[in-house]
Amino acid sequence: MVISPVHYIALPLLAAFLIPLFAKINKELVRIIPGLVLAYLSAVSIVLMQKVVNTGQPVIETLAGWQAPWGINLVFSAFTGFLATLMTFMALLIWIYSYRFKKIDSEPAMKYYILFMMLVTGSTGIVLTGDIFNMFVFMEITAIAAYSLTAFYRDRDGAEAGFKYLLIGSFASAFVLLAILLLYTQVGTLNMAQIAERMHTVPTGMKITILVLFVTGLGIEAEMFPLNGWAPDAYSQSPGPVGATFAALVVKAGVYSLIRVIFTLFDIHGAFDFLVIMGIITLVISEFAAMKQTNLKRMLAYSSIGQMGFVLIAFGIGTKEAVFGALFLMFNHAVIKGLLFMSGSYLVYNTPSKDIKDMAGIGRKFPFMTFFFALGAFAIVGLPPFAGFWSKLYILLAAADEAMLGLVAIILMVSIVEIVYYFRVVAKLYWGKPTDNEVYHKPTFGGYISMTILAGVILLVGFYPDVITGFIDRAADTLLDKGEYISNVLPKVQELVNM
Amino acid sequence: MDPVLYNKIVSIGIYGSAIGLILIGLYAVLVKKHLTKIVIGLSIIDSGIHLLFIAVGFIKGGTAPIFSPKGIELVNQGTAMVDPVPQALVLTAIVIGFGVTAVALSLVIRLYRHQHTAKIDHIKSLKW
Amino acid sequence: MKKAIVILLLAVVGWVLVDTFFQVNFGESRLGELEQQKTVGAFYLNNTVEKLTVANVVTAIVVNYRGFDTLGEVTVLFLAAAGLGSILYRRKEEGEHDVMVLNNSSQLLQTGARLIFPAILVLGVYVFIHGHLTPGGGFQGGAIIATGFLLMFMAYKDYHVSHNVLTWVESLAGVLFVTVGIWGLISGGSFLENVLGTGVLNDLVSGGVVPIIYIAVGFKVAAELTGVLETLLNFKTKK
Amino acid sequence: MNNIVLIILILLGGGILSYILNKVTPLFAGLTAFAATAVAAVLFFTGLSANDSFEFTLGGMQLSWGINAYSWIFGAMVMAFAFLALLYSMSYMKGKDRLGYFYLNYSLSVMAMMGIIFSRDFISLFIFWEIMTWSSFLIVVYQGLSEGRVGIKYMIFSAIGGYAMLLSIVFMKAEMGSVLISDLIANFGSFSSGNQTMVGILLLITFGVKAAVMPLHVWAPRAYADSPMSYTSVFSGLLSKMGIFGMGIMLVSVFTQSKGFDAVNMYLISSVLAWMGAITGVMATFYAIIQTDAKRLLAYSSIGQLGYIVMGLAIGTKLSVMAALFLAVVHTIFKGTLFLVVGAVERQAGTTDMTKLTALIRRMPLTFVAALMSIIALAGIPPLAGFVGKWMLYESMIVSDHYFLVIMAFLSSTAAFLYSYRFLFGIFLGQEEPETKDVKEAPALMVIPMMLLAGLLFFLGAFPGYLFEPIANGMEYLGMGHIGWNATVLSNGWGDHLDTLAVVNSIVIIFVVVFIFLGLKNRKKTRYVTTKDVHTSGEIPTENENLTYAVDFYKPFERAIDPVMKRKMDFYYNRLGEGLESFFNFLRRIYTGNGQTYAIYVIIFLVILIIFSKQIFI
Amino acid sequence: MVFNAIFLSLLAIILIAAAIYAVVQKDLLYAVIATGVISLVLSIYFFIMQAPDVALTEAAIGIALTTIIFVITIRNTSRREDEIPVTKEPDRGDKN
Repeated sequence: MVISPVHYIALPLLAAFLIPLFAKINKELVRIIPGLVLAYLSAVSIVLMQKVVNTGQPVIETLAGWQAPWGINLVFSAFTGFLATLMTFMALLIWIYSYRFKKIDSEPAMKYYILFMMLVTGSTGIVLTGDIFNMFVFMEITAIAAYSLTAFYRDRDGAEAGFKYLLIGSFASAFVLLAILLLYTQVGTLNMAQIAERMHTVPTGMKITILVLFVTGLGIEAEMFPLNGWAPDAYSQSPGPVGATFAALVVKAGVYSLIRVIFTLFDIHGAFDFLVIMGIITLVISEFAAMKQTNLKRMLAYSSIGQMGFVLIAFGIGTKEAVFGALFLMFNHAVIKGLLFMSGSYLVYNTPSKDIKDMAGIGRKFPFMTFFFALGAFAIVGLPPFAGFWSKLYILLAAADEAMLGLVAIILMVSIVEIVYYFRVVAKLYWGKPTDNEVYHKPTFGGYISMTILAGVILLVGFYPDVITGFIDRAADTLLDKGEYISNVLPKVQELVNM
Repeated sequence: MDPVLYNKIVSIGIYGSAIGLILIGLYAVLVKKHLTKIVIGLSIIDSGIHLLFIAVGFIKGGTAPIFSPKGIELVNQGTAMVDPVPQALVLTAIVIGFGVTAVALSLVIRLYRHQHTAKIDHIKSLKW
Repeated sequence: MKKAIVILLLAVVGWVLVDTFFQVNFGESRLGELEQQKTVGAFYLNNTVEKLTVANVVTAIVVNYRGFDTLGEVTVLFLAAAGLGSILYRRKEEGEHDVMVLNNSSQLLQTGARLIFPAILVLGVYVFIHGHLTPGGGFQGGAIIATGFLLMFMAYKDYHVSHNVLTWVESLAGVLFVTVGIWGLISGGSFLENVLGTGVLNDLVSGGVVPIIYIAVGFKVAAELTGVLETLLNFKTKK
Repeated sequence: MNNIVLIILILLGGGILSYILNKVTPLFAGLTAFAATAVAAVLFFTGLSANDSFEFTLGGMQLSWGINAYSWIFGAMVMAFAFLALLYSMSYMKGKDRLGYFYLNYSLSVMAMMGIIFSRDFISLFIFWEIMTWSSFLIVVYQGLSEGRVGIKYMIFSAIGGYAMLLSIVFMKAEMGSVLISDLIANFGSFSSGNQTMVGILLLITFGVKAAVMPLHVWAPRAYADSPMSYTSVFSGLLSKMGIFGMGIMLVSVFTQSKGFDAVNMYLISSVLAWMGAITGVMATFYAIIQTDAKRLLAYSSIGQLGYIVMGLAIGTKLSVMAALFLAVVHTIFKGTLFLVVGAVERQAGTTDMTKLTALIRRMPLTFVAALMSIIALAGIPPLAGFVGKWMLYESMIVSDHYFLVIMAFLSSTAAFLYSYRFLFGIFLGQEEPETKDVKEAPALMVIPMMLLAGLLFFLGAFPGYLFEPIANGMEYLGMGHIGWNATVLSNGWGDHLDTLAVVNSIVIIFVVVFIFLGLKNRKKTRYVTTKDVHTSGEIPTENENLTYAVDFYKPFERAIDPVMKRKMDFYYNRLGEGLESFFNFLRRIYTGNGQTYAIYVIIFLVILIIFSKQIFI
Repeated sequence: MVFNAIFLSLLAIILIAAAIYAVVQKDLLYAVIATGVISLVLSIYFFIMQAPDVALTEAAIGIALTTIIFVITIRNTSRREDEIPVTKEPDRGDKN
């Protein structure tokens, strides 16, 4: 069976459909199968990445045997492939972590693993697909899985968070649907490459309206400032692994879709400055809001929103270096925030009131989790020699090359706020007066494994960033080279004729 | 009755009602307090968008894109066929909308069971 | 106050929507010259008959050209069912068992339902078997079947569809769909490729894998919708 | 393998290894860290030749490390003192928990300091700077968050400093496309005037935070006092010197030496800095006087001393810079020693509160000798090294006619006598209390480093030339040209000489004579009385009231300077912080829990985009 | 043609009326019925506009299924929109 990007979608779906049947054979299979699938997909992504790196050409999979504009196609280029690989590996780690995360009944467990796998599949699909409506479908898959997972626990306000998420998410899908419709009326096609090719024929007013609709809809997924009211609730109320998944996969997919639309589909340059502005607002407000949080996971959520704003800023600057920094930051954020959520949710899990001040001195009883959390905190505020430092440095230098020194100053000021609240928590965890809360929930073995791996990655990238820069560099080139994307995806002219 | 006016009426009728649906739905979502009402609003918005899809795909005097014997004969007479793509998309969209609505309603039920209220502005235990 | 603001905002939104959509003239063809195939719609209208021999172009698009969307869409329904299950899941206390929300209905309705139910099932099956020839297809047929079950639910207080059956149908249909796709991937080289011989136009057995997939979709949709209904109906709030 | 890299790696590995070995037995942790530092020190003093360097690229950045005459001074300081302090802390930290953690951060900060000294470009300088910051932060909070938010305050200020450096790095990257220090020195003149001021001020802020110059000093006293003494000696002795190190490069090489740097800016910046240093000196000395806790006293005093040094650097004449560097080295020695002494006292007597301690001179005489030596050096009394430094500093200031500065310096150094005396008296002299009867002398491992350092002070007082040599080389590297010096003779601006050896000899002779005389005079047994041993009109004071002289030691003085002391810098910073936090708290109410409001936000966003779409997107 | 015009405008009017009714009606059950009416009119529209597949789908899903799940929800929650909520401690259900 030939290795192709379609495995990312087909196999998880097959597994998801089969899981209920396996559940009748043996309950344990329900937990195991998603892991196997994800492991296989990680292998697939390694193979495909190798192919892409060696040939320098994207792996393009046409579906149902129809060439690009007529049928749907999956594009595994250096850029999308990088993100897909990142997502798959993070998903695998999160699965290892969440394997037997809590003792729950078998039926919800089955639902949990199905939904989790679909969440991963949807995010990967958003990244891989080359067809705008197909992207919408995957967005919906991700969204529905996310709503259900947010409301997964009975003993929290999950339902509330889920409903808010659903409310805003439906707006997102409505706007995106409208935008797709208008786009179709203008260019008569749904393939992103062809849309990009024909975009210049669209009258400007119409173009801008479509862009506005897209930005509003996808900005919700990308947690842009006034649109992200759902995010903190969803992050804080969902199960720990799901929070990690949101931070590591779902948001990345949202940002990807926004970036893809603005970079590839449209040729409006004002959009970039707009991205910078929105990014700054998002960064500043969410970091400030994170300052006074009392709920740990909520604080992490705000910080994660802030990081997304940072990513948007970097993409908005738009130069090669900036995009490079942005992708690097996306990678770092996926890894680091994953680690933070993994360890943090155990800290929360062991604190009857999910309050930070009740976690004081938990470090003595719970050394490993606290250490991982501290490591993540150090890394995400960008202290050398940890991973977060490099991305921040690159973005700042890129901004400096564009002579945006005020922007640099703002970012640094916000970083000080970030340092303050993260270190407040870390100091409290380690040296606060210990409260008499006992540690009942030891992490699972899998939890230790995945967190150790993530910590290792953070340290490795921090000490020797060159292990990852090569891929990111290629990815940045691929994203910026629009013509190449079009010529790669669309068939040559004569093929079009004799088809 | 002259075709121009007819077109105007028809287009205003279709587009107008579709956009009207969207706006009314938005109003319901933004103003109404009851969760069920809000979900109703969402589904109304969806209906409006679906109507827009079909309306955009429609071609005056066209026939359904089906090559049944009758369809083939019509085509040979030179009748155009309406654009099939929006119809296909709407099929997908409708089903997806149903799924979202179902999830939303189940969330409403759960909220009611936990919070004992279905008013959205009483459900504010997560804030700031 | 709030209402006024909202209405103001909506006025702007509505204005821009109207302004935009009246640039999109109603009722005129945007397909361009069919022969040049500038738009995908034109291409589909041109090539469906000889390339797929599927009479219903919409079916052809839904199942074959954009079959991937359909796969995703089926998944969405599947997820909705699963999500409902997990959201409304409740550990049963001792001696508690599911009670229908609806009350037993009148004798008339019951007999009527018993008479109509098979007819509805047949209709649904017909609809999705002829999906590639006539209007209708998997979703419509599945939905119709689901309405049939809905009728029975409403008629009989203690009518139950066994979860096992639903699960089996659902899973097998889904697996069938994906397997057909993978079969295409293996023997045809691309996922969901139409690897079967396409018969004669407007023949029941025509269009290669299209009918197979649509039948699978039909069963799956039917099972999922019924499952959703059952989950919701069997749920009872502690009053 | 290059020795520079080797030193860094050894220190890093030693730290990590000691963290791991601590799981086996705490003893190994100390030994490992000690061994690593020892090896690194040996490598540094033997294996390094001037200007050998190490270039490499990391993450697309051209990094280069190296050593030169100037940084050699500081490197030598760091290695030697860290070695001794580690020797000391091996017995000082005995029995404390989480030793692995302590030694890991200890070695990390030493490594970071060596890295700062080695780095020739600002990127690696920044990296090591931040490592130094957080490793020291981790040690500051090591003894618990009990007293206020010391660690956080330290972290905030260090972060401000660090990001100031990052910002300036970004500036210079944009300005000249390179981040090498040498390039900065070469091209600084060609910057636009605004950027010159910007980069200069930003970097001075960075280094000023570590050197605890006045408005940026508020973190220092508590941070010094709260971390374990064996580290505080490093903290105040070495980490603060990193600020001095950077300031030396900035003020001397960059400002005075770079061509075309507009003189107004330079004069402005450096004179402002000099004044800030002077004010720091005076104020910190005053604060030091009114402390009752020995740690705090020393903390403030070291802030004051750093003020001198900054002042000397800022004045920027040959002599003043020389004096500043000399003082820097000497300060490291005596202040380190003093902190070690306090540590020993704390460990033996259980407290550092000078109102409780009395008459430890007979309990821990060796410690007393070390304390005496370094106090004399601190007060700048001949024959010890401090004297030479102060002499040079005053002279340089007088020569370059900064008379006001001279006045302030005199003021603060006279005031310094007060707290020096209070320190000595409060801890070691006075009548004995029963509580301190059973105090033992500190263990050998703690005494040896103190004695060594004290001896070093005496030696440098006698032969300052051995310190002039490297300093002169360093200043030559900085571009100050050649400076004449001699092993024992200090040549000054007016052409006449100060022969330190003569001074030393005479004073030693006098001392010996007086000592013998006293010894002969009171041969008969003296009777020591405790403070309780007084009879005021027949009634005997109860046990619980404290009659030690150290209570309200400088009451009148405190009353005198009270108005100056009333407003602390701290106060304003706290106000600022509270204001900001309440603002943030207000800001986050945008997220009302109401889902509908969020939906309305979405629509508002959409409408705004629609209305201003032309302005935004075109 | 005139008939068509009238018929279409009539449908449009019904549609909007039903929508408005669905929004303003305080009794949710009627509101839900109104949404069913909307779906009905929609499917007629679709049929007129030569989209039989969509019409079928809308008829089956929109009219029957959506309406019924709304009804079930209302049965499980509160029927009237303007009822005073019972102010009880929100009980977090059973863990799993």
